[in-house]
Amino acid sequence: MFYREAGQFKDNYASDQALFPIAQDRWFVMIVMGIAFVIVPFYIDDYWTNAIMLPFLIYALAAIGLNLLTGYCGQVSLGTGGFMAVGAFSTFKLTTAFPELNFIIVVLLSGAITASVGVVFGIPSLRIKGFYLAVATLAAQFFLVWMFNKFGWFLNYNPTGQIHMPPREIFGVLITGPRAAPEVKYLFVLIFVSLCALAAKNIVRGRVGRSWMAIRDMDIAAELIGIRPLEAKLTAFAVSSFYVGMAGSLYFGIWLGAAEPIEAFGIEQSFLVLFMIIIGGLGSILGSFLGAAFITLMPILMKNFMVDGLGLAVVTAKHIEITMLGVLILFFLIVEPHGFARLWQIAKEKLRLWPFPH
Amino acid sequence: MNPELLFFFETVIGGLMAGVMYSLVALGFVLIFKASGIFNFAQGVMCLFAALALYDFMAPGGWVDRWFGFTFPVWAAIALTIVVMIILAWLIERFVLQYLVKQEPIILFMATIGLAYVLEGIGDILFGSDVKPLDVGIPQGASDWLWDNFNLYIEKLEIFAAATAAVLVTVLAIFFQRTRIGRALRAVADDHQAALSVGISLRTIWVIVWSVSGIVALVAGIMWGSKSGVQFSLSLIALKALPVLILGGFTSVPGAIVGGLIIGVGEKLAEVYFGPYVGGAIENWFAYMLALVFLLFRPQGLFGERIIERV
Amino acid sequence: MAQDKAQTGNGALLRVNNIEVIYDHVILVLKGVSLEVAEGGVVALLGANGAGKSTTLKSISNLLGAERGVVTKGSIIYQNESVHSLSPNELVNRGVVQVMEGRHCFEHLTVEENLLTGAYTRSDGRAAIQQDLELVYKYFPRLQERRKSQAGYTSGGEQQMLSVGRALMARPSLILLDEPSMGLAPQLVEEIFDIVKRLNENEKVTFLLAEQNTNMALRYSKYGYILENGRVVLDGDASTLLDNEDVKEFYLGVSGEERKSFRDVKHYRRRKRWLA
Amino acid sequence: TAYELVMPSLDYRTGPYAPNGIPFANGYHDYLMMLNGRDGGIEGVPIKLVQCETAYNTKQGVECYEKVKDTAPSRSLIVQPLSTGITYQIIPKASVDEIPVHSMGYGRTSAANGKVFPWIFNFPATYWDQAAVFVKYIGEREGGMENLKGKKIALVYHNSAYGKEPIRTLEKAAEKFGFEFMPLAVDHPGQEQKATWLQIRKEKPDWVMMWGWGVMNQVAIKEAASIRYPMDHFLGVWWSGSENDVLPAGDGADGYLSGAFHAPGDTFPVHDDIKKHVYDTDKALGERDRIGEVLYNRGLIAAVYATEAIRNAMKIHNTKEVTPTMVRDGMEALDLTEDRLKELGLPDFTIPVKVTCDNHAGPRKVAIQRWDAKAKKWSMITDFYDTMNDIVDPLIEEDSSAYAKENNITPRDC
Amino acid sequence: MDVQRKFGDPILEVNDISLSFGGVTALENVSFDVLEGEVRAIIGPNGAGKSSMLNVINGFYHPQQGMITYKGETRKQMRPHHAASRGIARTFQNIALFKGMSTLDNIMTGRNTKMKKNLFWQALHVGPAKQEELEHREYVEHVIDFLEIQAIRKTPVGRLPYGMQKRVELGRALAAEPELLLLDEPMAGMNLEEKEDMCRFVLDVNDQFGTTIALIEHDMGVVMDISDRVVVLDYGKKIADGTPDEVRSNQDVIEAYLGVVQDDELAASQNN
Ligand SMILES: Nc1ncnc2c1ncn2[C@@H]1O[C@H](COP(=O)(O)OP(=O)(O)OP(=O)(O)O)[C@@H](O)[C@H]1O
Ligand SMILES: Nc1ncnc2c1ncn2[C@@H]1O[C@H](COP(=O)(O)OP(=O)(O)OP(=O)(O)O)[C@@H](O)[C@H]1O
Ligand SMILES: [Mg+2]
Ligand SMILES: [Mg+2]
Repeated sequence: MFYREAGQFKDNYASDQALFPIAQDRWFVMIVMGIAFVIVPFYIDDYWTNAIMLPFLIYALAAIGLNLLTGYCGQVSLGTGGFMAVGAFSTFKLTTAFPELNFIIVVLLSGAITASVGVVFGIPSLRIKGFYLAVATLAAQFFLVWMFNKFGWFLNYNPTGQIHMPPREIFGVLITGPRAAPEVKYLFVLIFVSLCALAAKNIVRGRVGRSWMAIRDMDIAAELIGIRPLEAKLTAFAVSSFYVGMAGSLYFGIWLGAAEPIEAFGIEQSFLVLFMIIIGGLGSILGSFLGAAFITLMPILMKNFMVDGLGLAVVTAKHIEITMLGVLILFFLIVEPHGFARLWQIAKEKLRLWPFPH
Repeated sequence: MNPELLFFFETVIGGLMAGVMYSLVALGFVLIFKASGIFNFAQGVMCLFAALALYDFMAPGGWVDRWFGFTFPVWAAIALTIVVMIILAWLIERFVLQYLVKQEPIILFMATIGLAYVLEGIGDILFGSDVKPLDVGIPQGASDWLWDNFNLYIEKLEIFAAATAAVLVTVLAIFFQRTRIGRALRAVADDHQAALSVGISLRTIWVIVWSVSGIVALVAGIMWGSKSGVQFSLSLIALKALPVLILGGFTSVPGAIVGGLIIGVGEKLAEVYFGPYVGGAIENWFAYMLALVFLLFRPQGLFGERIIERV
Repeated sequence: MAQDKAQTGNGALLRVNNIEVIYDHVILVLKGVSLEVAEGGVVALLGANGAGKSTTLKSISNLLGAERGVVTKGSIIYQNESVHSLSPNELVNRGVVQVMEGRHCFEHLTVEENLLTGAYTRSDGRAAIQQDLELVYKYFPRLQERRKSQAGYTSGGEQQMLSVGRALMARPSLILLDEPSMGLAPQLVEEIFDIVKRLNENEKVTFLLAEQNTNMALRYSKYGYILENGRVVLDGDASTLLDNEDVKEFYLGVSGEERKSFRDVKHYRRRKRWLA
Repeated sequence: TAYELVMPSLDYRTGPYAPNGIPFANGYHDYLMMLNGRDGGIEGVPIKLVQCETAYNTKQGVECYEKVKDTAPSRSLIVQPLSTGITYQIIPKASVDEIPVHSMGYGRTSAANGKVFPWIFNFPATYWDQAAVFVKYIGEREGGMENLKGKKIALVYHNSAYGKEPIRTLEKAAEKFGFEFMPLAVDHPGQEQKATWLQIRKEKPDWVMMWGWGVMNQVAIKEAASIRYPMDHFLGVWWSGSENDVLPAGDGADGYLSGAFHAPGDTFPVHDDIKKHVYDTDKALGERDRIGEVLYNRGLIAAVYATEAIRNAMKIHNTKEVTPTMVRDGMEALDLTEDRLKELGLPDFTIPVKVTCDNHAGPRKVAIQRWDAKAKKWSMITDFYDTMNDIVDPLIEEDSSAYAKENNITPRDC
Repeated sequence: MDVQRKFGDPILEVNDISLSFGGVTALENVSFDVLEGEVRAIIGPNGAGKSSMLNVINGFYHPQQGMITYKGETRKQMRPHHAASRGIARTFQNIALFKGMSTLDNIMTGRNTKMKKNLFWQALHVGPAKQEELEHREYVEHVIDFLEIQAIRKTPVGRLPYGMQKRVELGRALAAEPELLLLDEPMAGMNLEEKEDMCRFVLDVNDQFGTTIALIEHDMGVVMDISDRVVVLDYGKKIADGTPDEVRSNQDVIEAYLGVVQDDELAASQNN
């Protein structure tokens, strides 16, 4: 009823292949973007930026990256933390070595460097599959983090093994460091993430995306109909790592400002991003956002609700929060194993039929 | 003995022993994977949970003590913990697995992560997060006999763990390969729906394997708990078991042991002989790299079932 | 429709009353299907692709849950008892076994282990099981040759034999056969239906079979239902159906007198449908 | 409504390091609650303790910091990040937000330089001081610094920023005194240290130092006992010297040494006040029999420093409604004399502390305590040692000026 | 057969192929050829090695012995994607569609080898990449029209009934504009009506595009009607090769495969 497609005719393939072929979707997205770009910046403060919006957006970017690899190409990776570290350390080395370099270029270059590292660690995927591959990618995770932690060069010989983001401007506006205005950081990340999401969407609906999905769904058949597994898997690793690397770059450069390899890019990070895409929906860009929102916001909301709202002791609240997070994950998996994105889709289908059940 | 050679031996034996300790954890993974195709991420937390429960039954100040004013002797506490693990398995089946029949492996994997959170939270709420020194009477410290006679340093606890692991593996391997239930377990791992269609009750099977792996988790929890006290970090040993798991093969009980031995020896030798040149602390990634190298030659692990590729 | 034409009095072993099935919350697939299977009967379930045959069988054996399908309406009565809420294994224990479409074998188990797994619910001793194993091997000698191979590596037809053989190992009283002849060589198709006939006559096993090979199916069964678009559109004794003009034209390919060559079909036939 | 003094506490009562985080947080909490109960707060102004759980995780720490920093009515007067990682994170932000941070005995060592880090405090001592004191102590035990020559000293460290802190100092000291320095990293969480201790067994270092945290401490002490390493040659940093660390090793841990800048035990008058005003009134979060544990007392002394700074601020600015900026002034004017400690119910609990504008690390003195496994008790066995200024000071200077340069900070005049 | 059909030179020759897995011999010294433009059937009992033969032809299995000549090029084995890019497409016995994708996307993958625009352009999705995408979409729509599956264009294939999936699979193979099309039991699990449709598609592809077809099928009616020549395998060996009529009357074939000729359909088609 509300969500009616009837009457929306498409008279050429181009419009059928548009990003949001249905008008309601288009409107919805435009409204969301409008709010995000125009309204939010006026209201956002330090807390909302640093505790909520930046982590959400940056994790969403990482989740898109991992989703390209895992959700679209079917290669489960637990090396996300390590690849984010590559992005972060590239950013650190690049900005300190070339202070004049535009930060946008720094982020892109960090992505590119991560992509090349990703390709190297993607090579085993040609032979190793499924959970074997997942566990094997932990080799990348542990090795990369160890390497950054170990060799002074990566840390500019800082004796304590921490890296710091020096303050940088783009077009005369301070963008990194503690003095950068929250709305500036937010908008910068928002623009970046939106463009990346759009590019990701474009990739997955084109030839490359289809060959990834083919590999995911049945790699042998894909090979037999002429998709080169080598090419498909390695591009997936490259593109995915590119995204994850950029996320790592923003994560360090804009959000945290300082990072220690083992703590900031540990294996928890890898798992966190993996949760996001599974809960959000494998093989869905929208799902990456929903998953990131759930995993980053849910604990905070629960905590604030329990501590500020119910007045529970902090520690009790934390224990309940952990338990509840687990329960919610299980609950949503049982309700819809294919994540929020699928839930959203079902909701749309129901809306389309409403008020009839079928 | 030549001190260099002695050191080499010690490292190798130390590695073997450490490997056995990893194997104990890996074994729990293998059981569940083999029997249901689920990569049970909660295994580490299950070890912790079992050890916490065990401690609570035995130690002064626990729930039992507070409510009833007495504590159980070790054997009774172990028996009771086994009962707890079986109940836990039942609950897991009842509230989670039942609804996830025929889902993709990664979804099931995610579910076990959710489970890990729940267990962690509940464990914290129930038992608190202090370090709890666990003593079930397993001998501790270096073996004096070996020390005095051969100048060899081997932990008694680890010798004990190795013996336990050997027994466990033998029993489990026979169980899987030879019994009717064992066959059914493997069938379930292959195809949930087809298993249902021949009358295998997934629910019973799942309760059985999760119970068994709960018991294995208890064994691992006892060993690791005796070694480093019962505390949250215990759940992180799962990460040490993963390379063992892929090297041995997800589906092989003996693989868990052999994998453990190889990883244990490999990482210790690397750390001791190669580590100093690159700054040390290479054990962790080295274990994974080692497993990775083996996998490149055998993508299903040393003893894993061949991955069937057909059209 | 089914009720008034009940085949053999009131001795219906299985009665499906007006069931509705929905997949994935939104896809309505069965829109009120009723059918009845008499004790000792052989009933054929016919219909085009996607008519809902497999879905019907799966709702009887309760295997729908695994595909996120649910029976939302109607009832399923087996031996005068509602089995709607029983788990699949309880059904197997009561003698209802389904052979699923598309050869669901246990890939990593050997052929013989697959067969033995079929006897999982039985408790009448090793000897009896061994005997049945021999019997299955007698029916399908090819399986005996390949008994030590992993099922995942056997050919399509071998897997098909295996899943039929596996069902037989359970010694069921009602077998739900979903496209048993698919992918089998002609003489084996014959063999399969022979087995159906023999088991039905000698061991009083009841069959409900979904088949595309209409001709065969109707020749070996006593009663038939034709499903279209999730509804039963026609049912009757096998012989009556065989004589029905529409059935002849659309399912048997005999228009007028004789069968046409596939090569001579020069246009896609606009099918006549009983129900849209 | 009445003015309240907002004092956040970023605790970690969950996660792998909870066993250490809990007693510290309890000590901090209990002292403040005691003040509220006994004196109605500081100079009659009640304290509002804002707890936030970080699980020792940097990202959650950032969220916590942002959440608590503007708590009404006074804003956060002083933040205890309670983790080296979180401290590093907060240093630049707090400097912009103008909120004093006290990373007591952890965090960034070069924050000792108040000229570059006006908002960050790390008194009474830094890791580099601790390392220097260890070297001094060893020298003393060896019968003179000159005897260090040719000795072999190992460092078993947590492979993180925290664990790596002492390396530079020890390297410098090794250069100066001619001992052989042997760093051995242990990865988080540190349950398996076989390789490390086999190496120690083989290399037989004369002394072993440890910068560990969490389960790593317990395992290391057990392993050391197993390889029969003499416990009185095994020295842990002050974060490796709590009851939690030694108890699991049982008798094997007897004689183990660790650094400390305050006394253990619950025998001080302040503890009685706490029992009376907090435990008897059911305001406590912990258990009564754990009062006086090493980490509990550490939390307590942190609270003492913070509240004294606030009291100072009130005095200096002559107002009860202090702001973070005023508290910073109070910190920089902190002078906790022996007499004052006695007044506070902490006689001989620790050494006097004097903080100044350019010295944010205070006295920089460390004592050594020893574990008695029979009595299950820690006891101080030495006086407080001075740091080695000739080694540590240049390092602080170097590191802080590098930071200043990187972040375009002009050091202020003091 | 009313019209005399004309065939070109052999597009494919397999020579003396032997293939075994451990102890199991799947193929033993099999040789035959496929002429350009013909419909070539491969039949034989279950487990005879038919599917294995197709797997050898498009490079999934590597025979221990023997040579394959395709379009004049002789090699011991093919690489699967090489085979695909040289114009060999196929369908599979156990449907091998990409379950998570829609019908349209599945068929679009068939055109993968023909699409060239690089990742960068695709990420932007403007200009050449979009152009290319639309061109191929148009071709795919032809295929969809041809197979009459317009209605399920956007449905995920996992939800489709068996018969439809087979059709989509054929569509995917056709989208590659193959010169040689290998079909593994395309009509299994279909009812008569659908088989007729499928035969029609096969013959039309053969007529309209001149695509050479090699097909495995157990339905003798279909095989006898639409194929030009038939190879019969049994236990990995070739036991007969010839026109349908020759094969049908071959005693070996009757014994090994057809059984006693009693099948109605067969009888019926003989009457024809
Ligand atoms: N898991 C599922 N999810 C969604 N829809 C499904 C699912 N399984 C089947 N369907 C739909 O249900 C309808 C009936 O399918 P069913 O498999 O019962 O048909 P069938 O008669 O057995 O066909 P066939 O002869 O091809 O096997 C089809 O339209 C199909 O698209
Ligand atoms: N990868 C493999 N590993 C082991 N054995 C195999 C493999 N592939 C095929 N086989 C065996 O080779 C023989 C031929 O198999 P193939 O699939 O070619 O038979 P087919 O003629 O297609 O039979 P069907 O008509 O039943 O599909 C079978 O016995 C099969 O079990
Ligand atoms: Mg069907
Ligand atoms: Mg075949």
